[in-house]
This record gives sequence, C-alpha cells and structure tokens, in this order.
Amino acid sequence: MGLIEAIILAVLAASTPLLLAATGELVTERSGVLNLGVEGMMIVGAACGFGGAWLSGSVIIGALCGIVAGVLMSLIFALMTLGLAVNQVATGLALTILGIGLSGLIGSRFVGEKISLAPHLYIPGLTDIPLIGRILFGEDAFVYLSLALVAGVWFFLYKTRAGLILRAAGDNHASAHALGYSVLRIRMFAVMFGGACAGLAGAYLPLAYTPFFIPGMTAGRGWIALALVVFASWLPGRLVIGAYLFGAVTILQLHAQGWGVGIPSQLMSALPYLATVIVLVLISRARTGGSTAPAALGTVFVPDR
Amino acid sequence: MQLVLEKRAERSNTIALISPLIAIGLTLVTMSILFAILGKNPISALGVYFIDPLTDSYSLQEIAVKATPLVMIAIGLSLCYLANAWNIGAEGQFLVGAVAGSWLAVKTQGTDAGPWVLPAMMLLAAIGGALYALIPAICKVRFGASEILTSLMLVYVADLLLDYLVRGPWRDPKGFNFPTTAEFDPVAAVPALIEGGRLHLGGVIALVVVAAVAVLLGKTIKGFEIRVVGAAPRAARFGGFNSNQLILLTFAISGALAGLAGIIEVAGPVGHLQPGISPGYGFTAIIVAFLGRLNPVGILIAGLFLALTFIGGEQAQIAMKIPLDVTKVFQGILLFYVLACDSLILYRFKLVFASPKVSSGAH
Amino acid sequence: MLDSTPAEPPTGAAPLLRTVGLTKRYGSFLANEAIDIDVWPTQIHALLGENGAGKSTLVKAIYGLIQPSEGEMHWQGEKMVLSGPSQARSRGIGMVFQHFSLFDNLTVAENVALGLDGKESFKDMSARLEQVSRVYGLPLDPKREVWQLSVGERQRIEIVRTLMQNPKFLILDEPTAVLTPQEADQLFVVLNRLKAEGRAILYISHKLEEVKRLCDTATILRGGRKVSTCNPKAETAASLARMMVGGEIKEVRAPANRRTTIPRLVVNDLSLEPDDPHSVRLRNISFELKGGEILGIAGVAGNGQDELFAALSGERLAQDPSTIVIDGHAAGHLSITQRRKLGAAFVPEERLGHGTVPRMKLSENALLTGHAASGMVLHGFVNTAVTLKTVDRATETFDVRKAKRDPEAASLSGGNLQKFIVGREILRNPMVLVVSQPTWGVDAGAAAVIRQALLDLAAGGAALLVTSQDLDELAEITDRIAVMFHGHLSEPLPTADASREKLGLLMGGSTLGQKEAAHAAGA
Amino acid sequence: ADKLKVGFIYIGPVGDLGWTYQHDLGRLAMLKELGDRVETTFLENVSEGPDSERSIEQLARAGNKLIFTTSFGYMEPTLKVAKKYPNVHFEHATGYKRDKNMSTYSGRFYEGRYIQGIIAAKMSKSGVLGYIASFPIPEVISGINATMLGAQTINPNIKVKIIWANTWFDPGKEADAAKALIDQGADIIMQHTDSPAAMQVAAERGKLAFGQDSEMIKFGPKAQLTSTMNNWGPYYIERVKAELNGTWKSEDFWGGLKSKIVVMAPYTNMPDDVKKLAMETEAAITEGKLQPFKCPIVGQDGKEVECKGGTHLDDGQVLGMNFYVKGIDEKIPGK
Ligand SMILES: Nc1ncnc2c1ncn2[C@@H]1O[C@H](COP(=O)(O)OP(=O)(O)OP(=O)(O)O)[C@@H](O)[C@H]1O
Ligand SMILES: Nc1ncnc2c1ncn2[C@@H]1O[C@H](COP(=O)(O)OP(=O)(O)OP(=O)(O)O)[C@@H](O)[C@H]1O
Ligand SMILES: [Mg+2]
Ligand SMILES: [Mg+2]
Repeated sequence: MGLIEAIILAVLAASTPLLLAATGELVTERSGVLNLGVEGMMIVGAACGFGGAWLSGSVIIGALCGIVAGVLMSLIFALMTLGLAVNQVATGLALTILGIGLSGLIGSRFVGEKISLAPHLYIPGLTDIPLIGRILFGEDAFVYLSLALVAGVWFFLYKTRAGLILRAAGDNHASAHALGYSVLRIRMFAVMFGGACAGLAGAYLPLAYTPFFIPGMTAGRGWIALALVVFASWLPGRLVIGAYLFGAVTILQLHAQGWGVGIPSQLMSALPYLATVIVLVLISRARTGGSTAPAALGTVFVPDR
Repeated sequence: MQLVLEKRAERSNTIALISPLIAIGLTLVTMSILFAILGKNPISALGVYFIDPLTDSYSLQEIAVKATPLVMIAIGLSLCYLANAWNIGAEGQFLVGAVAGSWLAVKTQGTDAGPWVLPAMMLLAAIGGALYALIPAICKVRFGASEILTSLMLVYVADLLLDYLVRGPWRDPKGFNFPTTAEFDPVAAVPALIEGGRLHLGGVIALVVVAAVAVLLGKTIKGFEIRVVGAAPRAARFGGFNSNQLILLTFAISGALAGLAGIIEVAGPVGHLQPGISPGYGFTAIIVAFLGRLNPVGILIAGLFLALTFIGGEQAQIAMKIPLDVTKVFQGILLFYVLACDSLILYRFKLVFASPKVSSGAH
Repeated sequence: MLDSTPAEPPTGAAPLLRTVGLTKRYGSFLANEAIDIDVWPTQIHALLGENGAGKSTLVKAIYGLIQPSEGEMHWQGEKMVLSGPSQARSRGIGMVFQHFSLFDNLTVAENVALGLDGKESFKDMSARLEQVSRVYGLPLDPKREVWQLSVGERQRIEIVRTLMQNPKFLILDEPTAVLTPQEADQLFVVLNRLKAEGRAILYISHKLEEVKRLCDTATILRGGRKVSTCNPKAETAASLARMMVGGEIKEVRAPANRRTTIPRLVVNDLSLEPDDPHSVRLRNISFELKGGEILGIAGVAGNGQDELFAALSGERLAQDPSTIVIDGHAAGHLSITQRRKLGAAFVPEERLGHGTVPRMKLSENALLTGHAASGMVLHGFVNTAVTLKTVDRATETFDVRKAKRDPEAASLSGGNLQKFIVGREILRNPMVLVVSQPTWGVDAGAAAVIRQALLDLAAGGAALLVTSQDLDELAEITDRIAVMFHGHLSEPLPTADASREKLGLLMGGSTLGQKEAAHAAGA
Repeated sequence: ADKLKVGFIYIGPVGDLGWTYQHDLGRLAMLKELGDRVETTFLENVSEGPDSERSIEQLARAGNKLIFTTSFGYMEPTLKVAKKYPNVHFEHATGYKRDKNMSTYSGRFYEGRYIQGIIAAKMSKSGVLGYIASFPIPEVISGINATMLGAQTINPNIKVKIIWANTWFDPGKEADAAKALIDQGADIIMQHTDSPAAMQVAAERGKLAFGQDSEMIKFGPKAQLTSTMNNWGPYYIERVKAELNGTWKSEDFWGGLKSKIVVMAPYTNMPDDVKKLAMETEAAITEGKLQPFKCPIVGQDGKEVECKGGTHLDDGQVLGMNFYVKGIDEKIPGK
C-alpha cells in the first residue's frame, strides 16, 4: 500500500463522523433550526451505539441504537425550541452539557469492554484494483454510507417536493405557514434527522474507529461538524469537500510530525482549529455577494391558529 | 392533544420572578427520580447536594471561591448575549488572560519587584483576554464569520498555547521539567481575605464587577445600547447605536472579565501557571449566565447556586458514592427547565385536547 | 341593512360560501365576532373596514389558516370544517395574501409549486405556469429567484399561483396596495374575466374608489363585527368611510399662515450602492426642501423609499458629505445621532422593531431617539425621570391610549403606538422631519391627529419629507409631490398639478414627456 | 473499631482504561486484601486546577486519614492541604515535593520501556519504531530514551518516529497517530497515551504493539507484545497497612519491576528466543544487575551526559530528564 493511498484511507475514516454529523445538521439548518447540541447528541450516540453493539454483538444494532439515542436527544431539543419557543442557541448548549453527563452515566457500565469493529468491505476483484480499489471499495460500510447520505440529502433537497418544502420553511416560516405547511412539524423532522445523523456519527467512533467506549471520546468533533456546515455554505456537495479537507489537515499534521517537520507539536495540534477559523473567515467574506444561509435560521416561530 | 403557545401582550413580571423557582422545583423532582433509579435515597441525596454544603462555614467559603470565576465570566458573557453576540469561547479568554498575567509573574520572579506586580498582572490579564476575545468579534464584524464557531475554535488554540508555554519557555527551572511555572512570589499572589482560608480578594472583585455591570446595564446609555442592539437590531441602528461597535465592546469586556478571572484563579487558589487551570469555567459560566437570566444580580445568585451543586456533587460522591456524571446531568436538566420556564414570561402555554377536525365549532 | 340594499344575489340555490356566526378570539380579544356573510358565484364581494377591523382574520379562517373559535362555514350549502389551507384549496378556495407568502431565495416556479398540492410533476406544473400566465396576461419568468423581482412581479406570482388552482372562490387581501394605478387596472381586467368565468371573488381593499368600480357587493366590518352589507356602486366613498368608522371623520385643516423660509434639507445628486443584493440602488437624487414646506414622495413600495430613508436619516452614510445638507450643514457623513443634534427627526415605516423596540417600555423607547439631545442623558447616565416625562407629554398631547403609565411598546395598538412615535419626535421640535408612511395601518381618527400634527409642525417653520403609498394622504397635506421609481426621484410637481394619472405614470416608470407614447402603447 | 477511611483523587474517570483505571484497580486490590478494616472513597475527574485543593480537603474533612492524590498536578494542592491537616497522611503520585505527612510515590516505568525497546528491535523488520507520545514531560522523555537504549543493544541503527498527540486521552487521535506511524513505515507501535486505540489499530493492520498502563491484550490479541503495566495494588496495600499499624512515615517511593509496581504483561506474539531474552532482561533489571540508564550515555548532541549516579544516571537526572539520547533524530518539543 502506497503512502498516499494510506493517507487517503486514513482521511476517509477520520472525516466520516464529521461528514455524517454535518449532513444531519445541514438538513436541520436548512429547515431554519440551529441546533448547537451536535456534540451532545454525538457523545450519547457513541455511548448507546457501543452499548447496543456490545449487548447484541451486532454492529448494525449498535448503529441503530446510536441513531435512536441521537433522535431522542434531538427530540428534547425540538420540544424546547419548537414546542416552547426557547432560544435555540442556549438550548443547544444545554443539550451538549446534558449529553456529556448522560453519556458518562450510560457508558460507565460498558467501560473496559471491547467489541469487534465494523468490517472493512472486500469485494473480490474491485477491492484489489491497484491504487483506487481500497479507497473505493475497501473501507468500512459507514464511509460509503455517509457519502450515499450526502447524495441522498442533495437529491432530497433539490429534487423532491418534501425537500422543497423543507427549504421553504427555512427561508420564510411565515410564508410556509400561510400556505398551510406545518412549519413546526417540518422542523421537528429535520431536527430528528439531524439527531439521527449525529447519533450515528457518534456511534461510528466506537463501532468503526476504536472498538471501545470512553467518556468524552467525541473530543469536540460535533463542533467541527457545525463549522463545516457554515464552511459548506449549506450546500451538500461542499460539505464533502469541507469534511475531507478537515480530515486531511488532521491526518497530515500527524504525518508532518512523523516526517520530523520542526514545528512545535502544539502548533500542529492547533492547526485544524486555526484552519477552521481561517476558512470560516474566508468563506464568510466570499459570501457577502448572495448569502446562502437559510433566511430564518435560528429564529423562533410561534404559529397563529 | 397539542401544546399551543399564546403570546402575552406584555411580559409577565410575576412569572419572571417565580419561573426560576418553578425550574428548580422541577429539577429537584427530576433528580429525585434519577436518584431513585440509581438506587439512592432521593431525600438524603438532595440533602447532601443542597443542604449540607450550606451548614458549615468551610463549605460556604468554598462555594464563594468556586463561584468567583463563574460569576465574573458569566457577567461578561451576559453582556455579549444581551447584545445578541454569541461568545462561547470564554474558556479560551480565561486561559489567555491567565497566560498574559502570568507572564509578568514569571518575569518578575525572584526580583524585588514591589506590590505593583499583582495589579499589573490583572491589567495584563484583562487586556490579554479582551484582545483574544476581539479576534472572533473582529472576524464577525469585518467578515461575518460566525462568532459561535470561531470563539469556540480559539478555546482549543488557547489551551495549546498555555500548554506550549508551561512545557517550554516558562517551565520552572527547578521543577524537574514538569509542566508548571514556579510558585508565584507573594507580590504576585492574590491575597486571602481570611488568614489561612481560601476565600480571596477575587471574591470582592467579583462583587464589584456585579455592581458595576448592574449600574452599566440599568443606569447608563451604554447599557441601554447593548440591550437595544440585542433586542431589535434595526431599532438600534435607528437609535444611532452602532451594533458592530457594541459587538466589539461586549466581546472585549467579556474577554477582559474572563481574562481577569483567569489570572485571579492562577494567582489565587492555584498559585502558579500549569495546564488544566480551568475545570471548564468558561463553559459552565454559560449556564450561569442563562440561569441568572442575563441579569447581574441573577448571575450572582446563579453562580453561587451552581457552585453549590459542584460542592454538593463532591460531597455526594464522598458521602453517597453518587457518580460525578450525575452532577453534569443535573446541571443540564436545570438549564433546560430554566429556559423552558422562561418561555412562560412571554407566552401562555395551552393544551388543546381536541383536534380541529373533531370540533365542529357550532354552538 | 343600513344605507342601501345589496345588489340582488345571482340566481342559484345556495351561496358558494356562507359563514354563520363566525367568531375568532385571541385571548380575551375578539378579532371577529359572530360574522355572517354570503358569497355567490359570479360575484365580486368587497370586504371593507378600518385597519384592525378583522378582515384578514375572517379570510384566514375561510382559507383554513386559523381555526374559528365559534361559528360555522358552509360551502355550496354543506357544512365545511377546514383543518388547513390545503383542504380549502382542494375545495376550490384560493387566496392572495396581504403580506406576500413568497420565499425570497426560491425560484418563481418553486414558489408556485409550493402553493399547489403537488399532484402534477414539476415539469407539467412549469408548463402550466407559463400557459396560465400567458392567458391572463401576467408574464413571469419561472427561473428567476424572487428576491430579484419587483413588488409588482411578486404580486403577479401570488395571483398566478392562485389561478393555477383553478379556484371557484378567490380571496384577494389588499392586492392593489403595492400596484401602480396602471397595474391595478390590468388586474381588474383579470378579475372581471374571472368573474365572467363564473367564479366568486372576495376582495379586500382600502381604496374605496376602486371598490366602487369593481365590486358588486360590500360587507363592512368594524371592530370585529359586521355592520353592514351594501351595494358599493350605490354608495359614495364618503358614505362607505362613514360606515367603516362609525362616525364623521374630522377634516384636516392646513393652517392658513404657512410661509416657506430658508432651505432646511437639501439633497445634491445622492447616489448610493445597495448594501445587500435585495435592496435598491439610489440614483442621482436631488431636491431642496424649505422650512414650512411639506414634500411628498409617492411610489410603489420597494422602489428605493426605504433606502432613501436610510440615507437621509444616517442609518447609512453617504460617501460625500455635501450630498445631504441639513440646515446648512453638510451631513452626508454624519451619523443619525449627529443629524438629530442638527435638529432633524425621523419616523420610519415599521413601528415595531424599527421605530421602537417592541419588548421595551415606552420610556425606554423615548430614550431610543431622545438620547441625542433633550437632556435624557447626563455623563453617560440615563435620567429616568426625563424619559418618563416625555412619555407623559406624548400621551397627553397626542391622546395615546394605553393600559398603564409606561407599558411595553408591543402592547399598544398600532394607531396608538404610531401616535406615540410621531409625538416623541415632534416634541423635540425638529427643524427637519422625515416621515415614512405616517398613517399606515392607522385608523381614520388617529390618522387625522397625526396629519394635523404634521401640518402644524410645518406651520412652525419645519421642513417635512413625507413618504406615503397613499396618494390621497399626500394630496391632503403636501405642497409638492415627487415620485420614486427604481431608485430615481422625479422632479417634484406642485400638489395641485399632480393628478392621479400623472403620478400613476411616474410610478410606472414613464417620464412625463413620454406620456403620449405610453398612452398609445396602453391603448 | 471504626474502619480506617482512605481517600483517592483521580484525574480521569475510573473507566479511562488507562492511568486512573489502574489506580482504581490498585484501590480495589487493597480493598480485597484489607476490606474488613478500611473504607475507601474516591473523587474522579478532578481537574488539576483550582478544584483539586478543595477536593483533597473535602476528603480530609470527611474523615479520611490517608489520601492518595494520583496525578502530578495535585502536588501543590496536596502540599497545601497537608499543611492544614497535620494529622492526615497524604501520598502524592509522580511528584517531587514532600512534607512530614506527605509522601511521594511513582513507578520506574522506564524499566519496562527498556525491555520493550529490546523486544521492538528484535521484532521490527523495518527498523522503524512508531512512538505516540502525550506531552514532553520527563516521564515520557525517559520512556523514549529507555526504549532507544534497549533497542540499540540489538540494532544500533534503529530509528524511532515520534508523534506528539498533545493529549493523554483522545482515542480517535491516538488511532490516527498510530495509522500515520504505520503508514510512514513503522512496524512496531509504542504509546505513552492512555487509550487502547493504538493497540487496536496495530492489530487491525497486522502490526505489533505495546500496551500502556494496563493489559490491552483484549484489544490486540495478535498484536500485543507486552504491556508495561502500572500495578499500584502492592504499594497501596503496604501503605494502608502501615497506616493501620501506626508505622506510616513520610517517604519517597520510586518502585519498579522489583517492587512489582511496574509489571510486564505476558510476553506474547513473539518467538521463543525473543521471549527468553525479554524475560532475562526483566530478571536482570529486577535483580538490579542491569541499569537501563547505565553510563556512559551519549546525548543527541554527541556529548556524554554527566553521570551523577556513579555507574548510571541518578534518580534526579531521570526524574528531570530533558534530553534525547543519541540515535533519536527529532527534537524535544519546546526545547
Ligand atoms: N395572532 C393574534 N393574536 C392576537 N391578536 C391578533 C392576532 N392576529 C390579529 N389580531 C388582532 O385582530 C384584529 C384584526 O386583525 P386583522 O388582521 O384581521 O385586521 P384587518 O382588518 O385585516 O386590518 P388591516 O386593514 O390592517 O389589514 C387586530 O386588532 C389584530 O391586532
Ligand atoms: N399579538 C397580540 N397579542 C395580544 N394582544 C394583542 C396582539 N395584537 C394586538 N393585541 C391587542 O389587541 C388590541 C388591538 O390591537 P390592534 O393593533 O389590532 O389595534 P387596532 O384595532 O388596529 O387599533 P389601531 O387602529 O390603533 O391600530 C390592543 O389593545 C392590543 O393590546
Ligand atoms: Mg391596527
Ligand atoms: Mg388585513
């Protein structure tokens, strides 16, 4: 296996949880809701995903448990922000705090246990193709699932009526309401989808990355996912680029150390974060022409009836 | 069945007063259930959490010590949030403040520098925190970059900066290369209020900050500007208030207060600069700010209350072996209830039982 | 019931739509109270009433958007319960909203699709869209995004979207508020054609002359209650207005001894780039406004009036100081606070969120504009006594009705809040007052108070610039009228010479020199 | 009589599978031995900052007579509390400040690392070792040096690639670092971070690895060569016994293989000759015949390091180690 190929494989795996969580958040934000609780949903998804897989012995059941956990967390958020019209930023932060505590409680009984990781695909013939075979057909299924998910979200948003309605709710909730769409129901589903994706993204870590659960193992990836959505200007295609770019910075800074680049390792470790800040600035600056942020993002909607 | 919100014509002052109490009540009920699930006696658990720490002067002192940085940071954050600027990077500003102030402590170590050192350290810390907070603020104002994300990313960077300094240039030469500076000289230490106790001058500074910001918000035109910018940006522009300037200002104040809190912790309870000087103060302060409803006095109370939960949580770990995560869950739940109950100030909640299809509406 | 009998209903067994005792309550406030109306096929039925009379509430209930608290609706003789607009649409009820229900960042075709029930493919829908808009003479480009379109074009989307449902019953809530007279005429052609096709139309408008021309029947609401059903063609505008208000309307009287003095507000070749893609570029605007004079600005909404207000007030700064001169001081570069210090005052169009902070008390809202001058602030500290006194004075002078001494702005009714806002500025004795839509959404009584106050202020030597959609209002109080179109301001005409027709042409973008040509084209 | 109360302050959650986990195993081992006479309490996740002093004092106030504070950052707080509570005994792990009623204790982990170096050099085909390091503190540096000195006895040209993760604990990052090292040609992975992530990556990639702190064979049955385990049980038992007997004295304990504070996990996944060599080395170190830091030691700069311990570096030099030995090409961060 060549070094480049190896690096690409590592980047793919490192980017997948980011891509999954960010895809969910993109849909949520497109409906006009800003859920800052991604990190909290992810970590609970990790705890439950691991628990499910450990108890059942099945990665798939683990993934489902992660998804369900993420959805349940997101429902708390939906109840607060959609049902009770509470500020979305504050609620998202509260969700993260709660998630960190809950995951510790849930996960404490699984600590020290190990499961077998999601297997890497092997398709005879295809996976053996030199250079690209392992990349295109040799990672674990979640990697390709995440890409399929982005494609699915793209198709949903731009090619289906339901997607159009969702974008409409994010653009102008008053108009959507006036036309008879239940803005709150649309947003609830979008929030739940975000929760499902975040839960799955969290579950990815113990199911496909490191086969055990440890408190705090998401290590801030939920926040990065949020930044990626902005980076992508709310466009699914750019999300893929952003996630892989970020994954690449993360992996390459490790390689750079291995190669002995004489830069303080703390600076290296800070690179992904600094890169995020810089990219956010560049993207926001470039966007001053025509904003693609959903116009209703983060605003409370209380319908008349 | 459906939950329907009805806008009140005017915010309800009664609810504003009792809503935190409702929230705390609901939290206690929820926690009792959680304790029961964990197999602990809810009554004695709640007693250990909330009553025991209030019964001896040692714990009261510790509550004050723990609340000091929380209140100071939260006060700053509340200014940002009132102005609708979402600084969630106070943790980073706290660290940078600590670093900036410690620089002087490290430089003057072992010299015969006079009592000017501590005030100068505090000044440096405030400036350091403010400058660091201005980075996301400027990115927001100049380029429109989301301050939520940039301020948060800078927390990680600050953490690594601190790490670099204490493991490299500022390491205690006699410290066996362990990552810490030497203990600060007495002139660089925050004095204790009671001989031998842990209560320190920082507590007094926090009270002064509370009072000053209460006056700022309630009595001055600047405070009014901050509130208007957050409540109605267009009206603020109409009033002649420059929202960009106010974002910069509130971020700077908030960063300065976080930085000040940072150096007070380092030069006070800790005594030297080392990694891990903040057990997440910058994030916990966000809870405190909301719990105190972005009101200075409210924040003071909320800070003390949250400190109580930390002390109580520790005593619960000792006395009843209740896991630490319970305290975190508890804080999360409390924040949810507070936010939910605050919604009552602006809305009436109504449960509508029949679906419209069933009700004919005929009379 | 009161003044005239309604026109004979068209023959047919049952009305298309009948409401019986329809009531809508918001908390304890009755927005609609026991309203009975009948609408028949082949009828254009006007719904009249002052602002806040409950017209929109009623039609929203008919469209299924809100649930009536009490009462019934009957559709073609059968009881109808609607759980949402899509049920209304499936029965053949269509609605054009008062406040557009459009999505700025979506295309025209997507906007139309959202108003339909999605039974046909997007492609078929687009084809039909083209066809319908051609048939009714309402051209639209399906691929453009809404934010790029003019207000008239947006109105067209709303109408075409409704027509595409092939409705039996069409509700239009103030469709002409944003149209030029010429565009309105075009709409009437469409509406008459729809009527001829056997459809029923419920038509809401404040423009009584147009109601007289177009409608067969009128139902008049006052304070949420139905007060009358009549034949508008048999009424005069004045008699209709009397029914709406429930009494005589006070005449606004221009003080006799008004004399113009020195130039107080001069605008020299002001151009301003838009600061966001959704707004209009100001092009070479010049005028001179003397003390004692009121200049009106007419024009269809969205032609740069908001941008002009922002530029004059200092919410946006001009590059060149000399483009705006206030009382002899070059002010283009000055902030709104500095301009207030020069003696200028401003009243924006939006009351809540622009003119006031909705959830703040009136005294704080007095401080919002009063902090610049008038002793409310001393060494950075606010003098609450002074701000409260301002509230009291405004209350007294302008008859602001409120529940307590210092309530939140949002709790006041629209008209009372507007009186407070205008009062707050006038009490500062400004030398220049720039007002947008002074009586928008305000009932006749309060409107009269406000207009009188403006006239009195001018009589005292101040220069006033009044932007309004309401040509009658401009005719009543201004000395000269200019028209804004696409960011350009026409040469002001003396009000006496400014006929509706002339103004209408200017609002449509013709210059007066092209008048003949425009006529030829319209024929 | 009342049970003796013993308190513990942990830096991480007890479930971290690493440092704190091992301390907790030590506590449990002690309870197993003396459980009828003692009662234990722990506070987990105590940050090293301003909270630690309070946490320690809370334990003292709750009646604990012997308190173990298990991370370097607790040094100053422990000292402060010790001064306030002269009748309570304190034990601080990995620090260097002591008092009448405050001992220090630590493990000579470098002994295990030396054995690992030998095994690694034997087993590596590429001659490149991958080392995931947490932070450049002396304990980590001395571990890297011991590894190299051990390895150089087998293969003088052995190379080591070091990645500083700047965390004790971030499984994802540790896994990524392991992958990067393997991708850059390392075929043996060693770590000085706490999670089993790197072990698991090595197992997945068919490479070999050493555990850290605890037994990690579960995460790499075919990968783990051995693990340098922290085994605090014997020390905790001994100290609690001393407290019970009233013979507790302040001292400085630095135990290695001999005192079973450092224990090697079974040697697995290696040929018999390597296993034999490893066991011989272990025995030699245990008996004191072999000193990992035997003089002469040549630093990275080619100069010989002053030999303060006579035949080997003295404890102070090891405890404050801040140089790389010859053969390591990289530079210590922050130096
Ligand atoms: N959601 C609501 N809650 C409380 N009051 C409401 C609500 N919606 C409307 N109202 C009140 O009901 C009354 C009727 O409003 P409606 O919009 O029907 O008036 P309208 O006749 O259409 O006026 P306009 O001419 O200004 O359009 C107003 O006083 C309004 O303030
Ligand atoms: N959203 C609302 N929620 C609660 N009360 C409302 C709401 N909107 C209006 N009201 C109340 O209804 C009353 C009527 O308000 P509205 O603005 O409709 O007055 P109006 O009839 O239009 O009067 P005006 O002619 O002065 O505008 C006010 O007293 C106001 O307090
Ligand atoms: Mg009104
Ligand atoms: Mg209306």
